[in-house]
Amino acid sequence: MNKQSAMNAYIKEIGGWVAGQLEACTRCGLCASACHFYQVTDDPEYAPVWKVSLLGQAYQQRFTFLGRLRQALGLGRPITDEALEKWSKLVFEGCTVCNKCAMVCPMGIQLGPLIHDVRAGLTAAGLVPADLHAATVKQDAIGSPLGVTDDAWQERIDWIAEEWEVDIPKDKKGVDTLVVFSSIEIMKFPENLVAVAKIMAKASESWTVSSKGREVVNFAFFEGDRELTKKFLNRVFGAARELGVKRIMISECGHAYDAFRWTAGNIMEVPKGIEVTHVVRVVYDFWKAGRIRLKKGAYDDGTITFHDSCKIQRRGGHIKEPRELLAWLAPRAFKEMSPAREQSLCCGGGGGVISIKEADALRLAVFGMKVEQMNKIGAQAVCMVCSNCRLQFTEGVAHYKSGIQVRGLTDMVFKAME
Amino acid sequence: MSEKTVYESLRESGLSRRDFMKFCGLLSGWMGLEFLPGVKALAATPEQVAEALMAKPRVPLIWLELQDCAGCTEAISRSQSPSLVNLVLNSISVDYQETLMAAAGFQAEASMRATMEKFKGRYVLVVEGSLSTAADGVYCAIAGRSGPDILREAAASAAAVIATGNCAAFGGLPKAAPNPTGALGVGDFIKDKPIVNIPGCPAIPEVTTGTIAHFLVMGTLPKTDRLKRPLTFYGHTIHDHCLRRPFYDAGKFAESFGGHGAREGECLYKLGCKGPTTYNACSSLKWEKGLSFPVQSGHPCLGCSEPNFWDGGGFYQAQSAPIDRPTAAAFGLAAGVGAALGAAMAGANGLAKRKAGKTEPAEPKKAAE
Amino acid sequence: MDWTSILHFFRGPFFTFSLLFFAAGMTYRLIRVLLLGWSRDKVPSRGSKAVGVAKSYLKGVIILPFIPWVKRTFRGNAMTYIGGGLFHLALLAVVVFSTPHMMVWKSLLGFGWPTLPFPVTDWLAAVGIVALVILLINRMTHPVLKLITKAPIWINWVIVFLPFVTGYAMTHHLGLRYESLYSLHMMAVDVLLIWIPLGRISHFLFYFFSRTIHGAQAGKRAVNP
Amino acid sequence: MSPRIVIDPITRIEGHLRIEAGLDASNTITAAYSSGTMVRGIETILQGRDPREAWAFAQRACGVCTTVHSFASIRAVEDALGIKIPKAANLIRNMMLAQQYVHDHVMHFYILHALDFVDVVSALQADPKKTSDIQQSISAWPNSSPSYFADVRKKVQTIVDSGQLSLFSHGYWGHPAYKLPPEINLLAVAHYLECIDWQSQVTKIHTIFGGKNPHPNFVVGGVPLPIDMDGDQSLNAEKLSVIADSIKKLNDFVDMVYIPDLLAVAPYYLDYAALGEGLGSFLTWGEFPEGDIADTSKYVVPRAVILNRDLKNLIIPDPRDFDKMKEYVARSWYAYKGGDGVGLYPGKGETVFNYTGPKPPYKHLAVEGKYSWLKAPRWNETPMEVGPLARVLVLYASGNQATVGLVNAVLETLKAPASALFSTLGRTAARGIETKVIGDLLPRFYGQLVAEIKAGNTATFESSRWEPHTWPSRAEGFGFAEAPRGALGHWIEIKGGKIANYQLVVPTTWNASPRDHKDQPGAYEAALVGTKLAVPDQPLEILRTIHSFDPCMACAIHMFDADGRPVAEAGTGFNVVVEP
Repeated sequence: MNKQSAMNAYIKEIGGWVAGQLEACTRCGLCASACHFYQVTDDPEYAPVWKVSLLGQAYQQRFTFLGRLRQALGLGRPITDEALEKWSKLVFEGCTVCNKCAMVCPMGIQLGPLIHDVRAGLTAAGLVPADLHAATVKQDAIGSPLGVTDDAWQERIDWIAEEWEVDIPKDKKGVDTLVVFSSIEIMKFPENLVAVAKIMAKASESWTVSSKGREVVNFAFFEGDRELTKKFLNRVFGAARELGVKRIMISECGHAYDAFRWTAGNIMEVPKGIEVTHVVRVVYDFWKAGRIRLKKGAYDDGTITFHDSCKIQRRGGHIKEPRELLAWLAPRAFKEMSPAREQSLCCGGGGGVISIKEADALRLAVFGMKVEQMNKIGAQAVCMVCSNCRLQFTEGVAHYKSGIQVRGLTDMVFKAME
Repeated sequence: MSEKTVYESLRESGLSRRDFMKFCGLLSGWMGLEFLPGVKALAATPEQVAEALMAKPRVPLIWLELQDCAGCTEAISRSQSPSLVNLVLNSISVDYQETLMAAAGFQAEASMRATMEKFKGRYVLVVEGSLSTAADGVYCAIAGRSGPDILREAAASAAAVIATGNCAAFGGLPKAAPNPTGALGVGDFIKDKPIVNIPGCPAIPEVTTGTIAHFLVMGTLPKTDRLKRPLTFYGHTIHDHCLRRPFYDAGKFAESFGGHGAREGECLYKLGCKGPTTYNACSSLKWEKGLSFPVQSGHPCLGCSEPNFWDGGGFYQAQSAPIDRPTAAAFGLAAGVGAALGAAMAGANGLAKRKAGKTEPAEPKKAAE
Repeated sequence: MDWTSILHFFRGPFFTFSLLFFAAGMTYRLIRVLLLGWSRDKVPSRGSKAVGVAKSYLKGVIILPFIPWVKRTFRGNAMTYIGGGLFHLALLAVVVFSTPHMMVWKSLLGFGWPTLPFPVTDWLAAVGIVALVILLINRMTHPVLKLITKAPIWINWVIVFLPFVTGYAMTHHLGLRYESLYSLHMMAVDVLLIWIPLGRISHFLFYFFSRTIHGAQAGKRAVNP
Repeated sequence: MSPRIVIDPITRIEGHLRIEAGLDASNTITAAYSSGTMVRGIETILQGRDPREAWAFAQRACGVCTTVHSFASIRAVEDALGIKIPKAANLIRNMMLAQQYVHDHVMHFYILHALDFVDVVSALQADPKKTSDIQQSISAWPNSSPSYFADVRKKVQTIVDSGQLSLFSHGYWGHPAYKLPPEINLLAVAHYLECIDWQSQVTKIHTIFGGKNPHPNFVVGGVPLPIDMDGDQSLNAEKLSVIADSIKKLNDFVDMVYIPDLLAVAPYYLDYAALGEGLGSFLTWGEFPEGDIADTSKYVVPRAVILNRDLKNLIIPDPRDFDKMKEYVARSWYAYKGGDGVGLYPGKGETVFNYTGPKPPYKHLAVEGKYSWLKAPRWNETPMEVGPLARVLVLYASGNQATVGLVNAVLETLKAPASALFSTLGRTAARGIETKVIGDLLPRFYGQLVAEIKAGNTATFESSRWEPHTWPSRAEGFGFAEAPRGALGHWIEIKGGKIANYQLVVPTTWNASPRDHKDQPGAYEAALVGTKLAVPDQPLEILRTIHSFDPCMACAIHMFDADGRPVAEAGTGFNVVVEP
């Protein structure tokens, strides 16, 4: 029944927003050249237009008169189980939903979100890559895709606080800001926590982490499973409501920011009066407001560049904040890659791709383009505001045996604090 | 009174042999119209003309006026070369022509009948005006007989039929929508005779006389195009020889009558000229000894030598404009129908969406697990 | 049937039918899409959607072919960019700013506008034809385009190509007689009008959907579309 | 019942006309009935079309008048839309119409009318020398030598000898009613032939301004040809000189051939000075506006009605007078919603077909009931004669100097009383007088045009109301023209940029009108009564009177209702003496 479930999901998903854009496509194929997967493989099947065509096919067959007529006469091309399986590989392993394609589309079609919808149908049909789905299940059951149990989390927070001698308030009511980290940061980039704690302390911001809403990542969001996405989001929103915070600060995580900031409001009831913001914005505001002071030119040796994460910059909007920070911290060393900003090239690990073992080879191949970009400007260091990217960069740089240093911007800010 | 050949008649009327040859030269010249640019010459030397005329009696001509306005009669009376007088006195015998003949009433009919009997299979039938076929042909009755009746009889023993003017050729004005009298062109009705069409409103006089001359000399009708128009005169469009053509090619168009472009003699395309699709000799032969033709006089070509030109899309609508335009109401209706169908389809799609929403929970949620 | 009658048919009743079919078909598609349901965007914006939309159109129309970061995309798709760009330029010049076509609009709308000199539109028409051929070759050779091009898209090409080439031949009296070429041109135009609501040439309408959505999405995030 | 003769077709007219006439024992006509037999439905065809194009359709009502319907049509549209044409355009139009008068009248006299009076065969008996003397005595026309007339005679002889009489075949040659001596017959035949050549070369004003003739082109709002003395395609000095030459050629023939011939022939037919009067009531819409067309006082030919020969009291008719300008169908094959007793204003005309005639084949029409396709137009319930006689009488009555002089001179030459004007001969003479009067207008209009050009008034087209979007959503207009054959009126109604209703009341509808609801006969019918036929099956006398009106049947029978289906009218009833 894969087909039926997928089809039902598509029928439910397709509204004017989807249809209007599907109708606009002229089959010019330009989106292919924007896609890093197509660029490294030269496989036309990675063309975003092709990835979306499953949704297009569903639309044509079920929502148009001629399509329905053809179906009724038995002339339609049926969507087969094989096709679904093939598309599962295409859109989960071969797409990071980075939406770069939308930037080159002459019609401006939002291919990323449409591919997200394609994923949703495949998820409904149970065709999510096993690794990705395992993480989702883990997050559902334990609260963390990395399997960090509540106890482990408590231990880890305590350990970090102790080790780096920082104060990380837990479940503290009445504070202004609820900070939500990802398991990756907690387990792999603890310095992010330290940096946040130090900056908060310096800025005299009252804040807390929550044991109920401790995980910012949302693997159901990768899958396009709307109900589960809401469930995961609700854990954090619930915690925020309970703690009475004024805002939720998403740490260095991309898709989570997309989910909390730009998606939640349209798929569920979100608590009113609680702002959702990203750590880069908060840090920037502190700096601008003089709540923290940064040493000018702290990183002004060698060449440092900034990687725009698709979900935080192109899809999140925080393009100028990191640049202004870097222009202060490394006025001479900071150099832009090309393309950058809204047009930046995805790291290749987003959209849950990084969690899929089978996609490793492709993912690292894609990262080759990023290495090339960095090499072109002679970057010795690269920073970013997304841990997912950072993980990909770390692995990628190692894979390509490049000496480029990979850093989180928050961490850099913290270290440049006067 | 015996039948005399044209030559004999002319000699008796005091014409010298030399004058006669001169006349033949003129005849062949006017048929070929060699002196006019752009009109293909017919193959006929003065000698051939002379030979033909010396051997034959004056060709009798019956000129029927059906649903006409006498405009083509008027036109042929203005033929410059040869003049009608020349033609009538020297080459043909017009035995029935309502507007010009002396006889009236039954004597007129008798004249026609006499010719039809005496020159069975040898006379030329010229038809002016369209043929009304509706209501048994009573919309055009002459001497108590219907147009189709008269035409059928007159054509039966004619050597050839010349349909002069757009009405006779293609139905003309009476056939314009809604064609209230069921008008037809002669060729739509007479199928078993050699017919040549000389469309125009009216036909250019020299084109009619030239075609008659061709028949006189060659004994056959001239070579024609698909619409049975002599190639000599209808081989090119008005546009092909138009003196305003360079302006067309340069894209310079008069925007208004009397305006700057009109004064400059620019192309009248925008004012509705039908020259590009109108095959006739106006722009090469012109009217009244080459004095002018409509486009030269500042008025767009109406396209009067083409079938259905009255319904050809508006005389002041550029040729590119459509002939029929849907009314705003028709557009509204079409959009309304589209909207209704769209709404119906949207309704069906809405139902499908609701159904998909309902059935979905029943599906295994995570088949892969 | 002579060409004149054929021309009358394709300039007259059949053109009317085509136009009405076009109107009905496009309204049908518009209404069907509009009524599929649109949920309100409840997420608070960071920037202005209106500004985003404005920039989106500006970029879509003017800037796209010239901005440096498109270089990479351009390099891989030169034929699409050049062919597509020139084709649309030619299309605009020929359909809107050539005298004969302006007169068509005038007869339908009741008002006209200044047009380009004939040599300009004429050359642009030729450019349009060449552009279409480039696009065809591109579609036949580019792996992605080969993959995503199904029968209706090939038909699109033919149906768009025919009015161009018949129109050009007609203007220059190439081959057949003028009214024959004119008939063929009108036939092609009528078929085009009927085909538009059935195929993807309708993107000229849905362009406004996707371009607006694109601009609004970027605008609310305060990024450049 | 008295015997009745039928003539069908009446030839040498425009269109198809049938005349039935009842005779008494002395072969004198006691009652006459006219019927037209061809319809095309131009009014129906005009429905829903662009009013700017109406002139082209209306123009084709007649190829002989050729311009007059265009005039009436463009004037009707200009009237409806409130368009004032430039002065130069008005002068050019006046010149075109004046040329049409001269051309048409001369052509009518020689080609259509002369053979009623001239016995072609008799010309063979003529002495060319005597003919030459006559010619030289009446005018300075150069073709006057004895050898010239001998040549003409030879040509006619050749034709007759050939046995192929061509246009002269089956004429009433030798009929006792032909009264001209052979010499004058020969003179007339020579001029008949000359006229055909002459008329083919004097339509240059039409050809220059309208591109061709017949059916030159017109344009609502002015004239198509621009004036630009520096232009090569516009009206320039070269074209003006062609026009000047053409005017001279037109008037020379009138002065040296037409008028002298008229005066030479008339004395032989003075019996027709007392025959064929007809109605004695006349109508003109007026013509040749020399100022604003709305100002009827600036017309050369005034707009007037004459009732019962009363030249002292000219009445100015209003074509928009609902109560006075009416058409009746009591004896016509139409039905009005309000019944046969009512008349309808043409602007609100109805054309519902109602054929009540006998089933074919029939020998004669049921003249006691409805018997014609023509409606009966009436001014204030009175039938009217229109045409040259009406105009000359109106000009005469209103004191037009040239006309008064010419009328008096002609009457004096013929030694006829003023009452002779109300006759067949009077009608024919009036045509000649009018030709001279209007021909002399041509140099005047030409001079005015040149003066306007000198003054820099070269505009020929008023463009402000050309585009349909500048028009009111609804408009009504009246357009007129004094056609050579008489008063012509077009009534138009424009709705939403299209013709909603179009009605024509043409000269021949007035003159050939059937009886009306009050049993008043039309002009033809009235004029024929009392005419004695010398040879009943060669009714030359009928032709003379009918031709004196210059019938134009295709114009007259234009009405048609698509819903009606007439019963076929067929049969063999031409020129048959019908027993009671």
